[in-house]
Amino acid sequence: MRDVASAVLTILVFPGFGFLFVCALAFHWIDRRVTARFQGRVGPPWFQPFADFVKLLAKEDVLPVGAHERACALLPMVSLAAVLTAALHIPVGGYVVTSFEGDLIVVLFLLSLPALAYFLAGWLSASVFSVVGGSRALLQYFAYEVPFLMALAGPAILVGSWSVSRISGAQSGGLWTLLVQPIGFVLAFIGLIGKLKRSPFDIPKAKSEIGAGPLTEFSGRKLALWHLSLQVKTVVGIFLLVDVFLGGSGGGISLSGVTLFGVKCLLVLLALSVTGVLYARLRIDQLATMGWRVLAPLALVQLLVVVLVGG
Amino acid sequence: MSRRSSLAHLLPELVRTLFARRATVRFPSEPPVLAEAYRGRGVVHAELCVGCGLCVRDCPAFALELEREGRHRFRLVHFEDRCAYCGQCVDSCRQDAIALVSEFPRASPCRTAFTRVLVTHEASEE
Amino acid sequence: MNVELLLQALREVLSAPSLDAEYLPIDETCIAVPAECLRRAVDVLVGRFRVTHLSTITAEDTGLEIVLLYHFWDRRGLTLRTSLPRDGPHIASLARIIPGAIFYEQEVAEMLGVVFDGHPVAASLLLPDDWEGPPPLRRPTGDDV
Amino acid sequence: MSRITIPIGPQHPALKEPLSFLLTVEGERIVESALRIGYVHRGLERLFQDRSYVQNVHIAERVCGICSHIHTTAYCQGVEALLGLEVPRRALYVRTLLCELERIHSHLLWLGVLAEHIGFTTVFMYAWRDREIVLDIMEDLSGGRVAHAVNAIGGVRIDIENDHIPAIHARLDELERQMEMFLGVIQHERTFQARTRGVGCLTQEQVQRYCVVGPVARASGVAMDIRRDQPYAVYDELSFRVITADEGDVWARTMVRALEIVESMGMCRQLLDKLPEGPLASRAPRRVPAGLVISRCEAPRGELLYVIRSDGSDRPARVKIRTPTLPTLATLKDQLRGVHTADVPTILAGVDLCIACADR
Amino acid sequence: MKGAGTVGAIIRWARRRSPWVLHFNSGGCNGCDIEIVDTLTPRFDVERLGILKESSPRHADILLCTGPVTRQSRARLRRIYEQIPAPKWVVAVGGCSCSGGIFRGGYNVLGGIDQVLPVDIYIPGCPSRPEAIIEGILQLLETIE
Ligand code: SF4
Ligand code: SF4
Ligand code: SF4
Ligand code: SF4
Ligand code: SF4
Ligand code: SF4
Ligand code: SF4
Ligand code: SF4
Repeated sequence: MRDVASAVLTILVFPGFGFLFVCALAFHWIDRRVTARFQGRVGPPWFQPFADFVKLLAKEDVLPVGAHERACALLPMVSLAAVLTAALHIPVGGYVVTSFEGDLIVVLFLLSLPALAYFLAGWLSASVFSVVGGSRALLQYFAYEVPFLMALAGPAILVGSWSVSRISGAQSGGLWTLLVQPIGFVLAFIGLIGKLKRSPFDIPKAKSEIGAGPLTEFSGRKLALWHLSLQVKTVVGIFLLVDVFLGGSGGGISLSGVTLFGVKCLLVLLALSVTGVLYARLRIDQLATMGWRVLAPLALVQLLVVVLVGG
Repeated sequence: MSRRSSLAHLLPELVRTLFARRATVRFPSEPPVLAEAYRGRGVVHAELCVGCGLCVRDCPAFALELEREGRHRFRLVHFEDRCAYCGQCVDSCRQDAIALVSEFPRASPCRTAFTRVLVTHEASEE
Repeated sequence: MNVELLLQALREVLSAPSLDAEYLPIDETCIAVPAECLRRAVDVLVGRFRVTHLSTITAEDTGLEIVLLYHFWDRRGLTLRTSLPRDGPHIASLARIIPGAIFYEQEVAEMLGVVFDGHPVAASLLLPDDWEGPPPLRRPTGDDV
Repeated sequence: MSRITIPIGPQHPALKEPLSFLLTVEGERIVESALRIGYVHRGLERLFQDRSYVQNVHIAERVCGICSHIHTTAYCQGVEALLGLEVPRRALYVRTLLCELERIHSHLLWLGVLAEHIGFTTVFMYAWRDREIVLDIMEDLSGGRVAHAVNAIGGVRIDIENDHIPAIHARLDELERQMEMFLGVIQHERTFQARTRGVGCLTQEQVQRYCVVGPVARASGVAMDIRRDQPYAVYDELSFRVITADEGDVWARTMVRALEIVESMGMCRQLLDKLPEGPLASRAPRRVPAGLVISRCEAPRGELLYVIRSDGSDRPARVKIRTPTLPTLATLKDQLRGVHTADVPTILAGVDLCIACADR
Repeated sequence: MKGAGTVGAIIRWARRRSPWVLHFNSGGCNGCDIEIVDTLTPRFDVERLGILKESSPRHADILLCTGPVTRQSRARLRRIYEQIPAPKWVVAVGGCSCSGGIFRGGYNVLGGIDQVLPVDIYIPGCPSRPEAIIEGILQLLETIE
């Protein structure tokens, strides 16, 4: 009985959904605030993401004629569910809900589901902007996904395990994967920006070009869920990067470990914000070229080095 | 075109911005900063206004109306929602009776709030 | 741009010896040409004198006729002036010689109802699609009032 | 590949003003575009005819909210020519100063809009932040951030106090530092270049065929500038360079405008230093003698034309406004053919579309 | 969603703190438009008040209108308004969107926004100052049930 209770607790509260929800809103706020500060502005107050979320929940939910209603209702939930499930396998400061050999693959798969849902949302919501946004999302997916996967495969091969927890734990000796595979980290970082559709890779939702991209026609609750799923995805992505490349919590389960983990996460978030602030958005064909001509070969080289030297 | 280091040309400015004096004015918790010359709400010095209507004639937005009742009775009415805050009335008035003060006109949910009687000239000195 | 040379050339080409220039404020010269000669006059301007910049076309309904002013510019202004009857005004389009004239002519066409023969576009430029009534810059005629 | 039609506008984030495009695209390439303007058509030329010369100054100010001052300059200059009125030199200096300040504000605003369109939000924020420096100068001088109400027929309505001049210089110093930063970014930032180089190219020949004016023409190597070629106000007393470039793409237009800001700042300083003493306005009669005048100015976006005909009464018989945007609009069809949809906002921003003025 | 109980209070609180705006210019001169954009940029930065400028009507709560309504833009204005999900509010920014302003009486001008849509708050000025726009929006938020 206690086991069940604690399992429920880990899933729902920490490090499960409740914690993720809070983290998602907090990270989103920090991101907006930091961006604003760099741009010479003040930025939103701390409760902003929460207010936005609640407001959207309480708004009318309409879809244009011709949109596929069931799918449009389902897709944001699929997207959210996928990232939430992915989060269960990623250790947070050492705590992990479930862990098994090969969970990295599952995580990677779950993290790419939202991209698919996003693309479908574009196609099914009966608006030209969302269709264009959707097809861009798909193109972008192909451009970043391969380098991202290869970059994450590096540490896995090095450690000889496809479990996030193990890879994270293997670095407790102090030697972060970052130091061994710096290129891999950079690639994973760039891939993450692409995955999160953040500036400068916010191509599928480029406001000035195609409205709000695939989400143009979504409103109210569905929009709130989309936003939430993207925010959670940001958190999960950052956790993953910290675990795989930055040594996670530094081993063991302790308060200092959790703090360390938190600090690392914030640093990655800061890096994401700064990158977003520094560059102009690329065009989809430029990103595709970059993905295939630069990132993918680099990832391949990194992987070869790992296999030949480390493996 | 020199291709200096390709990374992050904005970085120095980013850092500068971070430590610079903040650019944001925190209106409404701070009062608005308006120039002295700002052309805001219209006011009329009633004792100077003679009801000549020069301001009405030159107003490009028909935002002033002079309602006459008899020779010595008039009301000068200002429609804030039409006014272009151009200051032409101030220039046209030979009595220096009308002015635009440094205070912006307030928003309102009701348009009737914008119709303001600037002068009611009831009796004459004679 | 040498106005004297230009005048001479125009007189020759249009075989109108009486053609003369009128000087307007702010460095502007105005030459009146008959409507049917306008196209040839522009040919001379563009082809021989390389005056290719057409600033715009002004049209005005004076109540008696429709006056068209073609404002060229080459470091100083040169205006070709021509007039059309108020009933069924039409004139050759310059769109072939000066593509930049397309929008100007379109605007004159909808604002005053002047027909430009050979103009490539028929749609309205500024007026709403469902515009009804006479062209907005036409003066009301006696019986319209 | 299938063709789809993308409607852009009249409400669209890439457009701060309404105009609409129908883009026919194959994949992400545009094969055909159709343009519709007229959403902001207010019938201003008719309004001009119905109101007096004095009232019209303020309507001219509201042809466009970005280059409001240049419109009143062109209008007043025309009416003054018809009246044969001598405008005091101090007034002309103040007028010119506002023209140049406005050019700086307009170009910075534009830089921000372009940056926003290529997803470079930070530069957008910085450009608009630093634009406030100019707005502050203008507000202190005239009381208006956007509509300055500086010009009147016969002169100006504001004065520059001598002890105010050092403060303006100080603000210009600040802006100068910021411009160095912007120029650095424009010249060196790779992502910025990737999005603007080779986009929206216009050849010199195209520019001449379409009678394009202003920075767009200058960026394609056509050195046309009314300020130099047919000086009005006091431009003949100032020294400045006419900036040109050869590439004819959006990047060249950015460069031309950025360098023009630098030139304009220099001109502002010269104006402040040389500011003569004297009255600010001559009295203008209400009735204007019959006649025709063509008044040209160099607006931030290029040649601006006011044609005014008077019939001797106190209201004009005809006022024709040709704003610089109209000829540029005509080139869009050419510029958009075959480009990537993602470049559409860049191209629209690149030519600095001004619809309020094109529609009137 | 009536204002009953805690849930109602929370929703009301959220709505007041998260007004996302959509901007539409139905015929103005850009003066007000640039002042609106100005409120987004560092000097005024309305994001600190939770205000975001959205690009899709579906995401917006407040329709910020500038300019008088011209014949050509009337239908578009209506359509955009209809696309905004409830609850929604309309703000008229600037003299010409309040009443037609200086453009009243033009042949293509229908008048202020209230000729087409129910307006919740009018912000006068030509152009309205950024502070006035912010104050107007905050005043509107005060009245949200
Ligand atoms: S009559 Fe009334 S308005 Fe006129 S001066 Fe006297 S008090 Fe003022
Ligand atoms: S400020 Fe201008 S628009 Fe307003 S009342 Fe005076 S003259 Fe009329
Ligand atoms: S305010 Fe001045 S111009 Fe207007 S009616 Fe009074 S005295 Fe005459
Ligand atoms: S008077 Fe009545 S109708 Fe007019 S604005 Fe006010 S509330 Fe609306
Ligand atoms: S009382 Fe009559 S005469 Fe005296 S100021 Fe008033 S209107 Fe003029
Ligand atoms: S393009 Fe025209 S309407 Fe637009 S900002 Fe420029 S001048 Fe104003
Ligand atoms: S070009 Fe545009 S911004 Fe410039 S004065 Fe004309 S309307 Fe205004
Ligand atoms: S209120 Fe004035 S500044 Fe604003 S759009 Fe209308 S005319 Fe332009």
